[in-house]
Amino acid sequence: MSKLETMDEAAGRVVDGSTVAIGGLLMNGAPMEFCRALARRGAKDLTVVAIVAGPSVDWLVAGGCVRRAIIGLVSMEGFGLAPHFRRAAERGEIDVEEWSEHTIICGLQAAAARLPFMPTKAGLGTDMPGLHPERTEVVEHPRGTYLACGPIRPDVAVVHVHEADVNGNCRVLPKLVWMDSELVKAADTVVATTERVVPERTFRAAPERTTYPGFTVDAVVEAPLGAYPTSLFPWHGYDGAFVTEYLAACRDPETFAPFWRDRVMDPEDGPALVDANGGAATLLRIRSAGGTA
Amino acid sequence: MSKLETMDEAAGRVVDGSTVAIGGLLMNGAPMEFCRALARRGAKDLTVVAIVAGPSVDWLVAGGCVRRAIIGLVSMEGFGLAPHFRRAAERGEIDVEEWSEHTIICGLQAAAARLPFMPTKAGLGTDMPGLHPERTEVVEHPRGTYLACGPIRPDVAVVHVHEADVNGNCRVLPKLVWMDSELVKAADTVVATTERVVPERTFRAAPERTTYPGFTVDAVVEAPLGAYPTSLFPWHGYDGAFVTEYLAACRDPETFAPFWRDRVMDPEDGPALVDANGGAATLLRIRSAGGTA
Amino acid sequence: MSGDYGIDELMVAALAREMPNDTRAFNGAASFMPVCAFMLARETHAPDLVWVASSIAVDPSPPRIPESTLSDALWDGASMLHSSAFDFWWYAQNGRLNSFCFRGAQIDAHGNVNNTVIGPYATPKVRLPGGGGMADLSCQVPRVYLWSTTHTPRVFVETLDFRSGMGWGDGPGHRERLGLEGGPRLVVTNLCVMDFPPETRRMRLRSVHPGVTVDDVRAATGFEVQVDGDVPTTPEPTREEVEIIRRIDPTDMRKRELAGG
Amino acid sequence: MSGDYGIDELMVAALAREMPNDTRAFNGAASFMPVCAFMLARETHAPDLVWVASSIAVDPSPPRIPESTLSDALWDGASMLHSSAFDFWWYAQNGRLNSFCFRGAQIDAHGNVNNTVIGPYATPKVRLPGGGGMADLSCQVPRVYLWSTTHTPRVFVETLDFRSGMGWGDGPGHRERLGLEGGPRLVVTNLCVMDFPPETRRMRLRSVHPGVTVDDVRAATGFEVQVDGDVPTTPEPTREEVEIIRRIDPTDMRKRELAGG
Repeated sequence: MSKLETMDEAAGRVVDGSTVAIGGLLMNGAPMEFCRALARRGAKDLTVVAIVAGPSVDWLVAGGCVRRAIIGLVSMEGFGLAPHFRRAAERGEIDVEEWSEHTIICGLQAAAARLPFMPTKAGLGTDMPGLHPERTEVVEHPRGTYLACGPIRPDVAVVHVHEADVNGNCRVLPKLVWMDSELVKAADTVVATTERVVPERTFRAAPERTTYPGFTVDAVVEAPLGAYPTSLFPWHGYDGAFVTEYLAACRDPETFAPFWRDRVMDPEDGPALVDANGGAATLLRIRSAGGTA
Repeated sequence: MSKLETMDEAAGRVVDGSTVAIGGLLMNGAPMEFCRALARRGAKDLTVVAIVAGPSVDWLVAGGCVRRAIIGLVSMEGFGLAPHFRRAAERGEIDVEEWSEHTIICGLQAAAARLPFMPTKAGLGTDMPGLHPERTEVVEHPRGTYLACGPIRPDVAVVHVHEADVNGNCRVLPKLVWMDSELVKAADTVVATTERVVPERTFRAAPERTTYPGFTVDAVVEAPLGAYPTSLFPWHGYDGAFVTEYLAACRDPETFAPFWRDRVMDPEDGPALVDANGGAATLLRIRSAGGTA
Repeated sequence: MSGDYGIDELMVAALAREMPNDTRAFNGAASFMPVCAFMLARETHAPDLVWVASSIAVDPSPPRIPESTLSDALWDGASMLHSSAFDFWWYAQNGRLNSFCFRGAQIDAHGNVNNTVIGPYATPKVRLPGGGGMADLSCQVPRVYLWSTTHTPRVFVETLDFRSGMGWGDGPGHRERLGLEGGPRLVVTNLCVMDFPPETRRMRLRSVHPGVTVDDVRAATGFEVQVDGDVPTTPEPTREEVEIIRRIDPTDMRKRELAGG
Repeated sequence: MSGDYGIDELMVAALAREMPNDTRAFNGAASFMPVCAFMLARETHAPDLVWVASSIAVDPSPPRIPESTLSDALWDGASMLHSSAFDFWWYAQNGRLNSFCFRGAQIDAHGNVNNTVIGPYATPKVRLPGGGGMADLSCQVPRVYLWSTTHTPRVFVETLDFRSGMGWGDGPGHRERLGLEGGPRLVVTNLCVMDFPPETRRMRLRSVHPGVTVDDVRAATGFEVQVDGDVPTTPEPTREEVEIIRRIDPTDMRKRELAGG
């Protein structure tokens, strides 16, 4: 009855053409190993749901996995725009369905609660609702105007956590989930990649620190350094030096191809990826909080 | 700038005729000292919002404070019906506006988010929405039927916590708030009664354990044993023996008057109330979890 | 075994046997029999059953059932403590939790429940506690189990004074029209076990407890109970089941729910 | 003082001075100047100002501003860490938090902001990051402060390519009709400070920075800036203000926001 799976097995749960929600926020806490596994498998025609994303969505687009992106924001934070996401959008290679942070959350909650919509005042007066009027409708009510956000129901959601057990119990430190818990609520299948697998008794010893109960998680994948190059506070910051090099390499297909192969795709797991990007010195550089690159 | 107030000052924030939300759940975690303070001041014509209540609402009714009760449920759990609440409802002395747990939460959230309503599937098909059709409307939507729960916006909410500081930061152990956090979101004024006032540094030393941030709390009242005779897990259980005696006393006005005076109203604070109901032996009896009376 | 068990144990065992291994259940206040049934099922045929005690504590192993099913003494050994009921509520809506048990002062043939008033709402003869969470979860949770220790015509009525909780509503199709998944599966009383066949969604006698006749049930029920052919006898609890129940609940909290108990 | 400060310090000081003592603010990504301003205001005229770093950490005292305004290095000494942004969002909606700062690739005269696309949405010349939380909070938070380090006609435009964030909308009354409280209060740029008078809700020049003329602002703005009478000069930051800013942000993160900086 163990929920442990290999990364490839878990990535195989994402069927071509389906909707996958990716956790994390900008340069922080994203399930990057899972994104690499999807790209490595050649996943295709995915609709990606990402509330506020960065390298995760950029890698999935670079890997040719994405047909449509339901997003609030995608960027490399202070480092610049997300180059593959940007280029694919500008060339019309992907459809970008822009919502916003709170409206995506409302859509996920509508799905979780099996409701036709969740209301919010977010987005009123902006051009965003007009991008998908069938799913986000401005409604005048005698007690006030609201935006009705229709359901966003991912087939699979993937989040990265600090600790998990074979039953699917997950712990995020210090319970900082950014907005991942909204994905966990809404998706039909939930995959947690975890820095380490711990015994069940770890959870029973401090049950108030459990973040996701086992019955909400369908698969657990051990993936140490699985958020790299994004951060996993409080254990490590993001790798700003890597991001700078990545952005430089993205300027030219000739420099990008070897970078993508050697520095992103080929390394077989998180430790190998870090080794391909500086090894122990990199870990040392990012280990202090804040990823002071 | 300290938010510390005396119990009487804080109770004075509840104006006659206003709406006050009372925390806790059945026999657990209710701000009983605050309820006594309201009754002692002779508060009048209150609309009480209580999601799932017991002795708290019964004492407010017994004290003549209540005109209207917006409730999901009021009872003494396994001990029986809440006698004053029941009698006042049957005699038409109070209006009982019955909602349910989740629909009250939806109403509170609508108020917190300044929305005309929050939708839910709860209550569909029952007689409850028909009790207040102006506030809970069944709506057919192309994607499904929902109950629109209009805003419930308390003037004051009162919750009891384990620890608070002068800035209003509050900690509930082990972050078990039952449904109190919904009251805190929705009310214009929030009063926290607390077992003990602790230094600000207590919160800064373990910030992930803070339950309500200071900027959400307007007044803090030190009230040790402030939930008695309801429980305050994990520090003490409820006092079942007291409840049994209370229910027996309520059967007859002649026995009730002295009980209400000596065993409920006259003791000036929580410790005095416990002393009037068995003192140290009572504390010993209820100190183990579960209130094994 | 014969005779060496109480009606409480028979009811708990009957309820537990209906909980499949994929049951993910939670309990509210004053729910001793359901809590006994969850723990019994978990120890016997349903090892993967998930039970969230008090809607707070996931998968606990309390040494014994305390005097309240909301007590923290029920939470020993849990793998998670939820901080708020609202957080947990998402799992009741999205199907991750799928089972809930409740009872009421009145129950009608479609499994709708009244726990609000006896008499007219505005001028009640008896003001009951109110619908509470049952009013919500009867709509939101697909697998509902009803239990009653007082199978009498005053409880099992033709017409409710108030519909606090939604069963099969007005009959077949009503829940579907409202978009409500599932519905009541079973009623376990002190006399019998009943279910709700799809064609009528009215209570049908599935078994009578040892020593109870079909006519006893009819006489104790305020509406026409559907009876299809021969009605079997509810299996007695096994010795193992009785032993487990008594170990789980050595102070007989479950018996508090029996009339006059 | 004169000359011994940078435009970054002038902007931070101008922003900070507009934050009253009842400010309860929070910051998102890439918000170095607002974070400097919150910390400066808290150390000077607004000791009770509440600042929630990264929308996660309440009232922290970081030793210095790190390289990201979402970094946990910003959370040192906080009195609370929120577990999720959604929990915190209630406080942005109920008025307990009341202030937020943002900028954008394009800003129009009513303080509406575009951070989504340059060019048509379906076939953009530049696909920008997207509205993110600004799209929400511009509607939900009553006190909005805009800042821009690139006051040029390409940023301050007559017509947005896309309205990602709501300012005063189409002008007076628009937010009120939608039930949105407050609105943008102020714009602090590298050239000037502007506000939005109630009669027009269009940008009005409130002060020009030392060395900048009204005509400079007009030339740098793609729409007609309202000018009422004599326009004063933005006060320079005091020596104390500059010292505090440099102590708070010794590695000059705030200067990353300057064009070419």
